[in-house]
Amino acid sequence: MLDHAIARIQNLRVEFETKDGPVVGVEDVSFEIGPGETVCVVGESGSGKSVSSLSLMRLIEYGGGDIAGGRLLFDRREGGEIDLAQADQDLMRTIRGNEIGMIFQEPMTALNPVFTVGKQLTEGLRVHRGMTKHEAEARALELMQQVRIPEPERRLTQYPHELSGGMRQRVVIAMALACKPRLLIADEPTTALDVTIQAEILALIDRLKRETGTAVMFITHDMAVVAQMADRVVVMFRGKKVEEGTVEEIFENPQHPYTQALLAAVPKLGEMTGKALPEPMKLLGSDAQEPKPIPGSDEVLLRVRNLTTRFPVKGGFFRSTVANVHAVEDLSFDIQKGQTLSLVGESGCGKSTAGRSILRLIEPLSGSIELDRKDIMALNQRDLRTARLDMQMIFQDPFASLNPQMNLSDQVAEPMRNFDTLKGSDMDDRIAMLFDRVELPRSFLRRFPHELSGGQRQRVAIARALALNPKLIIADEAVSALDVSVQAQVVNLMMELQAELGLSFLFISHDMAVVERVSHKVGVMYLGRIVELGPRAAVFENPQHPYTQALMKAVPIADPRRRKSEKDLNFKPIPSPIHPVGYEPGPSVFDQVSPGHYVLTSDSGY
Amino acid sequence: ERGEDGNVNIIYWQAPSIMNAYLSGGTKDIEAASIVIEPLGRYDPTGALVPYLAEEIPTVENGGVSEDLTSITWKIKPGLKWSDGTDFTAEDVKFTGEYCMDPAGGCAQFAKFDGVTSIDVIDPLTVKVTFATPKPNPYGPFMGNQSPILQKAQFENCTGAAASTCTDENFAPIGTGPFVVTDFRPNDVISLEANEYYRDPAKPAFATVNFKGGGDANAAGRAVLETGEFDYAWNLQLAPDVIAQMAEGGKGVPVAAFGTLVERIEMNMTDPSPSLPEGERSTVAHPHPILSDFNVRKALSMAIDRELLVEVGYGQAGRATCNLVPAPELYASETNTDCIVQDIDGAKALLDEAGWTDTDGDGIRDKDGMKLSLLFQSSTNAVRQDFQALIKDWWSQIGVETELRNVDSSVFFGGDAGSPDTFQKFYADVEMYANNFDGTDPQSYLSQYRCGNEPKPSSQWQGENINRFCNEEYDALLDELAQTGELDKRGVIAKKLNDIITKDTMTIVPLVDRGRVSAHSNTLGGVQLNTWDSELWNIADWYRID
Amino acid sequence: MTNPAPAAITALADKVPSKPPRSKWTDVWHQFSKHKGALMGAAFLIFITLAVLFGSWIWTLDPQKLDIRNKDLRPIYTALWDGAAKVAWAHPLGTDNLGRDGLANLIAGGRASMAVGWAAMLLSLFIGTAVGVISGYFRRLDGPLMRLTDLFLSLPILPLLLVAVTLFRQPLRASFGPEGGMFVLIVAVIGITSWMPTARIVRGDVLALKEREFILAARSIGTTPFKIIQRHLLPNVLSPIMVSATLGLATAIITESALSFLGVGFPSDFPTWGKMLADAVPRMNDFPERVLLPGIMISLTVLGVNYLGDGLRDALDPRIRGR
Amino acid sequence: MDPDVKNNAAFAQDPNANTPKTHDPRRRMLTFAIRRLVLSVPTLLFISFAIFMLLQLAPGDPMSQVPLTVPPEVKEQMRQALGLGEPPLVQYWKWLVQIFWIEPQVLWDHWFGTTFSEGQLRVISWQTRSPVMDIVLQRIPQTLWVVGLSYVVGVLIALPIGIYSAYRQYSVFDQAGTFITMIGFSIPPFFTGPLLIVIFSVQLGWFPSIYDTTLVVNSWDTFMVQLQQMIMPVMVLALQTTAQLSRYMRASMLDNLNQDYVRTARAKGLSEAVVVMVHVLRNSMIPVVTVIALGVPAIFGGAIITENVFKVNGIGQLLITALFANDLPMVMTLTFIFAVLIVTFNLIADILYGVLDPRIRYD
Ligand SMILES: Nc1ncnc2c1ncn2[C@@H]1O[C@H](COP(=O)(O)OP(=O)(O)OP(=O)(O)O)[C@@H](O)[C@H]1O
Ligand SMILES: Nc1ncnc2c1ncn2[C@@H]1O[C@H](COP(=O)(O)OP(=O)(O)OP(=O)(O)O)[C@@H](O)[C@H]1O
Ligand SMILES: [Mg+2]
Ligand SMILES: [Mg+2]
Repeated sequence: MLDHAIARIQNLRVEFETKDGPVVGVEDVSFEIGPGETVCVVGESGSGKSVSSLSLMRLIEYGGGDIAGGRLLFDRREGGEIDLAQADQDLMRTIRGNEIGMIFQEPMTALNPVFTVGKQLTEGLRVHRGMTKHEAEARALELMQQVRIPEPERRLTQYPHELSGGMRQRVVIAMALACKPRLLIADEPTTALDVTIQAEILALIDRLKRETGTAVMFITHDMAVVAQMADRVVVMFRGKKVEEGTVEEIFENPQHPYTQALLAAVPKLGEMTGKALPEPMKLLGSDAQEPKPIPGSDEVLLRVRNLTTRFPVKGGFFRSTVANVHAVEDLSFDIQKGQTLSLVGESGCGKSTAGRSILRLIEPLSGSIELDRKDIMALNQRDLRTARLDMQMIFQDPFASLNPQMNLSDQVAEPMRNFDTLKGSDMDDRIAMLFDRVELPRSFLRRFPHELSGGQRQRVAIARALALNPKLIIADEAVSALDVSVQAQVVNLMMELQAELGLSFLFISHDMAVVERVSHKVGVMYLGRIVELGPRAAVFENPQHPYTQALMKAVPIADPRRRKSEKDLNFKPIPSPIHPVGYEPGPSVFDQVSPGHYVLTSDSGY
Repeated sequence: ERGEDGNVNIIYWQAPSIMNAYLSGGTKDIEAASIVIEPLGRYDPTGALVPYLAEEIPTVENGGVSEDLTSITWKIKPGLKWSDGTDFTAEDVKFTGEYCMDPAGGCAQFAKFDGVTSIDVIDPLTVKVTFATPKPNPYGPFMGNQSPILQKAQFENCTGAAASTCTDENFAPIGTGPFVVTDFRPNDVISLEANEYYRDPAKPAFATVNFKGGGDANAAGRAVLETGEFDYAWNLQLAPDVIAQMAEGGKGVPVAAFGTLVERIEMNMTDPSPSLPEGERSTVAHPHPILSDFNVRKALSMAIDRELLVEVGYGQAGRATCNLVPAPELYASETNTDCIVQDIDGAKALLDEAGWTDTDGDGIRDKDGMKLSLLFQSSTNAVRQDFQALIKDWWSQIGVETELRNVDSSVFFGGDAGSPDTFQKFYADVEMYANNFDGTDPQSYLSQYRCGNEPKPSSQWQGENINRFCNEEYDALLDELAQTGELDKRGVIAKKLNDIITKDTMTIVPLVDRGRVSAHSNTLGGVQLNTWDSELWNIADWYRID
Repeated sequence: MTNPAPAAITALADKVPSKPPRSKWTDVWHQFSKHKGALMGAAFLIFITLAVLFGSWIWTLDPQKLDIRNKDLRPIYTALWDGAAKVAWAHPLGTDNLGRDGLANLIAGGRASMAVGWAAMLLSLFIGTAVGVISGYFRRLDGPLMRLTDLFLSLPILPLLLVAVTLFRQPLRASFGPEGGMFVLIVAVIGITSWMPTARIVRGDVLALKEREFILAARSIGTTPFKIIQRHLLPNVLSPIMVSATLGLATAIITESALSFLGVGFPSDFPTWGKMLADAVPRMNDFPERVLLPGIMISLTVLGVNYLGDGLRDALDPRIRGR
Repeated sequence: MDPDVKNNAAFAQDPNANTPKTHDPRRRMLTFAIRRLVLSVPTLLFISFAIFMLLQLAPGDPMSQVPLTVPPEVKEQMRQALGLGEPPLVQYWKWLVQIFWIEPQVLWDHWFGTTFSEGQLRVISWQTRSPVMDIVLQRIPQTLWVVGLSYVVGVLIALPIGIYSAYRQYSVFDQAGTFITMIGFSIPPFFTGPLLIVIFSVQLGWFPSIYDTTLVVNSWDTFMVQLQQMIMPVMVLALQTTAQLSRYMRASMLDNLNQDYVRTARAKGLSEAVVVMVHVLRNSMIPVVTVIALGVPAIFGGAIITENVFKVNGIGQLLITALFANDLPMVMTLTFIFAVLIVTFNLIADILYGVLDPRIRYD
């Protein structure tokens, strides 16, 4: 296809030696990456994206994999094409980090926690470029500036944990770019990050590509990101390549049914424009009826007023409280029966804390919480336990919120056991019913969490939350960790349940597209406060607060023709929510711009 | 020639912790000290008295002991010097007596000075000790390794309560012996060098002594017999086969000698049952339900094969005995030998006669619903445990059930009134240990079994009549012994006493007359093992054989 | 899923684990049986346990029986290379210096050692886990309990044993008999002086687990603290507990033997492997089997437990099991 | 030895990048250390009291070694002279004063030639009638030489074994290492000790079976002698250390070898040696170093059985003889010193943890 492809993968086949015999990771995968081109590899989790990229680096051997067939042709800098699949590890060492750079999935763990950023950055330079310590440091500084880290000099002497996730990911990028590689492999570089930081990182990679002419292999499962970045797209499914084409072709005219299904499952920001009520997504192949809007009722179920939660920061010799983390400040909102209120905002703005404070899993400092006119704040521990019959929570991480040692039926049965609501065969029946409800086969009852995919786990968590017939479910980033396709299913499930059972949701998320899909009302949080609260349509179509506006701009749109340019982004780093003891922030003052649409007018810190 | 043989290495598996015989009763300390400080007279390997710092041993015959037996006058050899070069005088002897008799000092040899009313310096070389009552055996003070002479000049400020603060003095006393301490590490090593003022200019042959302590008897034996690292190892309390095996190493030889130490079984004449209220267990208020019967005691003794015990436990270092006082000859009862031969059938017959029969057929005799079952305790020690096992076996053959218990020796001999496990409390039916007497006179040893001298709550369980033995005839004989000065007569009385408590009443069942086994290397000459005094009593005469 | 879905949706359907689900214990066994070392360890342990439990029915000689004429016999196999060795088929493993049968003693000693080892290990595991979980879970108790741990770390075991003997031997003897009483004492003393490392490890793990979301989830569905500990924390700290158990058994057997070596252990007529080993050391030259046999038994037991522990740890962790 | 690998997990909470540094980490560490030090005083007082009461309850009597020929009245007098007649609380108070007030003065006097402690009663051993501290000081050299060195040797052997077994998990080396270390762990020193003596002292005659504590190393020859007499006890003890530490090292390495940062390091093109020996090792050492630190008190506690077998006469032997002689002040002081060391090294381990791991926050 291309004249001088930098890397050509031909009929790659990778096998893993496991206890149950060899397992095929990828099979017969071929594609090319040309100079200055961004090739996006998409596909759901486990489809072999990482395996392909690690094979190209020949790092797959360290993970127990084996390149069983195919060629990995790489055009070296000094001319000449070699087959990386045949190269020995010594040769690979001179290529890795030098001619091929790689950015890994997890910024939190990709850096060695005990070495300074500077040391980790200069290491590769000194190996490949033979630089002295001094030269390498100078170059490192240059790189840090290139990736636009604030205060680059200081960062070099800091340890990874002292940087935020976004900064760490930038360091990883700087490391990958250190030796000016000809090929940059970015394996889901933004999956773990916030929208805002994601937007910045994407812009950064894009800019670097343009400036240095590096070829980029970009791995992701987020179609919106693909739309932002890709020149060409390779779609993978269960270890095979199923489709390849330019980004426009793929988005506008997908051929393979999987690609079609995938695209259908992607919530696109703006899809709901003009609709007042949320409605389930129309998934490809579900011959189900037309999605129906969910009206809910007007009766208030949960009333939160002036909720404030702070975490003390202990210090000094007597371990007294020296400061407070103002995680939630003066939060007030209502949730109606059968409706969904979404809280959105950047990481660390206090969304989870707000959700947990309502259940009193964290003790709030002040404020009032009324559930069905029952004053939650006034309850003692025993009554609180019974009060929780009516409100349940679904947690962010489907992997962490299930006990790995307990089988699924026990996990779902636990709330019923705790409250003795049902016993014996009644309980078994109910568990089976719940499994049916969340569309899990009954044969899963005896399985353990690790035997399930993320989406299935999250459904177990939902079944557990439903077990007690609650009125309110607090879904704390319940779908954030899931693959798009699975995410769509889970979101639809939640909305179906809402329509049928009249559940209310407090939906916490930072994914604006999903929020747009599910909410009746939206609250935008910043630094512990709600800066804008109102009906979903009002907030999304007519954002008033500058922070809301910035947030909206950062959301990538799953449409290659509506790419954002770097100029649209203007983010300030979030100021610290830590204030010394005695600091009393002022109350939140709102301005009603339209019925039910409030905008914070007092200082929010933004 | 003094010092020509270089260094001699001695190992004591119990490490000395102090060099002052008056502040520690432990044998290891006393023996270590005996290299440096000396008494006026010592016992030789036969138990005879030999003068050391004295010109001669005072006796009634030579006028040194007064006719009424209330005083003894010692004449000191002229020209003796302390290791610091000063003269040795009678003042030092007097001081030593006063040092030990100071009640605040906690002197371990206080008993040696029992009954002393005054110690007078007659002239610089003569000292007279006066007793309150006639002393048929006046050789308590200043005689033997337990009662050496301290230098007045050095210890003047260390009397009474100050005794224990004088660390330097206690670790490196100035003495008249063949060696002086150069470095004392408590519980570890003592380094000594020849005393340049030693009275015999040709002695000692060794210039230095390296006195190592610690470890166990096994290792000490090995170091002398197998590896040859050391020249002399003290008191190898090991099974005979182990010693024999070590001796095959060929680097040294084990030597043995006998004294008065007798391994015995003590019968509890009172009831130790835990069902009795505390304070009444093992007291004379309740006689023992089983052992009060002479026939039972006798049967128990008859069932024991003493020769086999010797073979298993002591080999050449033991002799089967039926006597509580096995030596010296004068006091040892030679007719009491019946027990040596094991007689299981006789024992069974005796028990039948006493009414103990096996009515329920479980192999254990019983009488009036009570089983013939005994608790047999002893201290923790490999040989004793072997003995216990053997005896249990024999007793089971005559239908006696035995439960064994061994108690850590620091507890067993500790005398702590709060502990139920001391040998004095005797919360068991029978117990086994060894005891002996100092010097050659058994009077005080035999007096231990006087009625009323038993450990009891009112005396904080102190007292030496372990068996709670009470016999008028015995007490009367004891009184007679205390009045008798003539040696022959004393011998007759002592033998009678010995027989009463052993074969006549079987209160004490002697098992083995235990000798001492030590070992010296093939290159060490002059060793004469002495059980009446310190093993190192003649270290001045030791020399190297090339 | 109930109704058949069209092609495109199957593409999106969740992957179903290839193997049919099995009951937990079949699964555990399956994983366990793949661990060769563990299987061997388990087999050996079962063998040893059966041997010491039922061996005395097969080899009926009384271990305390003195056969003084046949003392110091060598094991039968020494005849292979040393024709002059004193051997007898009546005593296949020889006899000791009092003529007690070696095999019978090995069996009886094994019973005591295994019993002490297991009992002390379980006791220390129980205390350690309890202290660890409580101090990890209840913040307020953390400080005091950790100081208590320091205290127990500094307690010298010998005086403790002597004190325990003084204070409790009589009542224990009354209720458990002389040997049983001493057994309880020794087990108790070893147990309460060896739980501290377990407590610390468990505490550390609990502290980390406590922050995990499933604990929060359990709280949000109304699980009481006690149930949280029981259902959620304990199963998840099993792995470090298994390690402690493995080491604990070895330490207990060895501590018992060290106590015997120092002369404060069981009554003299109550053999244990450790004591047999300690007693035989002086005659190591002439009768190496007397040290080697119990020594090998101790080592093999410890090794067996170690491998068994490794295998169990893998098998009990559903995450590893799944792979 | 304390397998306290995860003890400090509490400190290693999720890094929180949003939290700006309110204090300088060094100062925080200092506050932390001082706080813990101050808190450890009541702990130690409590521990000492507990130990004292335990020893009081313990049966046995300092007179147990006095021969039976000495009559009970005399023993009673000797007991009185030792101060045993006083009520336990008074004895405890005296001991406290001596150890916390007088002994430090003695030390001060020793260093600066002052005379504060003149005439004050120090902690006196009942066995030797000499100050306990003097004897302890006398014992420290051989304990350090033998037990300390064995620890060092054990660590030096254990680390490479652990590293390599983890790197080549399930290889022959790994399997053999596991096997041998477990055997080493399960064989008591009272067996290995005499075994070595029989082989190397009795049969081969290479090394002395009895340790000479008076040897002064001042020349090559004496050094060789010292080496010879040290080799066996050091090996016996090192075997135990090696067995345990190599297990920890292996586990810790295995934890880290699968971490993402290792892949990152490889992706940079670093050589395997650098990846394993720099990146992985440094992280793996964090828990292991604290385990090593927590094992240090055991060095000072001596190794009772091994010291006894080889007659090293260090602290361990001192403790055991004192115990059997019921030398209460000695036992009390030694156990207390031991407790102090345990508490101190707990603290040191925590601090080390923070020094090695930049993520640790002290609060
Ligand atoms: N070390 C391994 N051992 C065995 N199988 C493996 C290993 N690594 C990956 N696989 C398998 O290879 C397949 C592809 O995995 P890969 O990591 O490439 O997925 P991915 O597309 O990157 O998914 P994700 O989006 O979750 O990162 C999966 O089925 C996975 O189970
Ligand atoms: N237990 C705690 N102790 C101290 N501070 C805390 C605690 N939990 C949260 N915080 C702080 O409170 C603030 C709000 O945290 P919260 O978890 O509610 O944010 P969030 O909006 O849910 O972020 P994310 O999207 O990353 O989940 C953050 O600054 C966080 O560091
Ligand atoms: Mg991946
Ligand atoms: Mg959150």
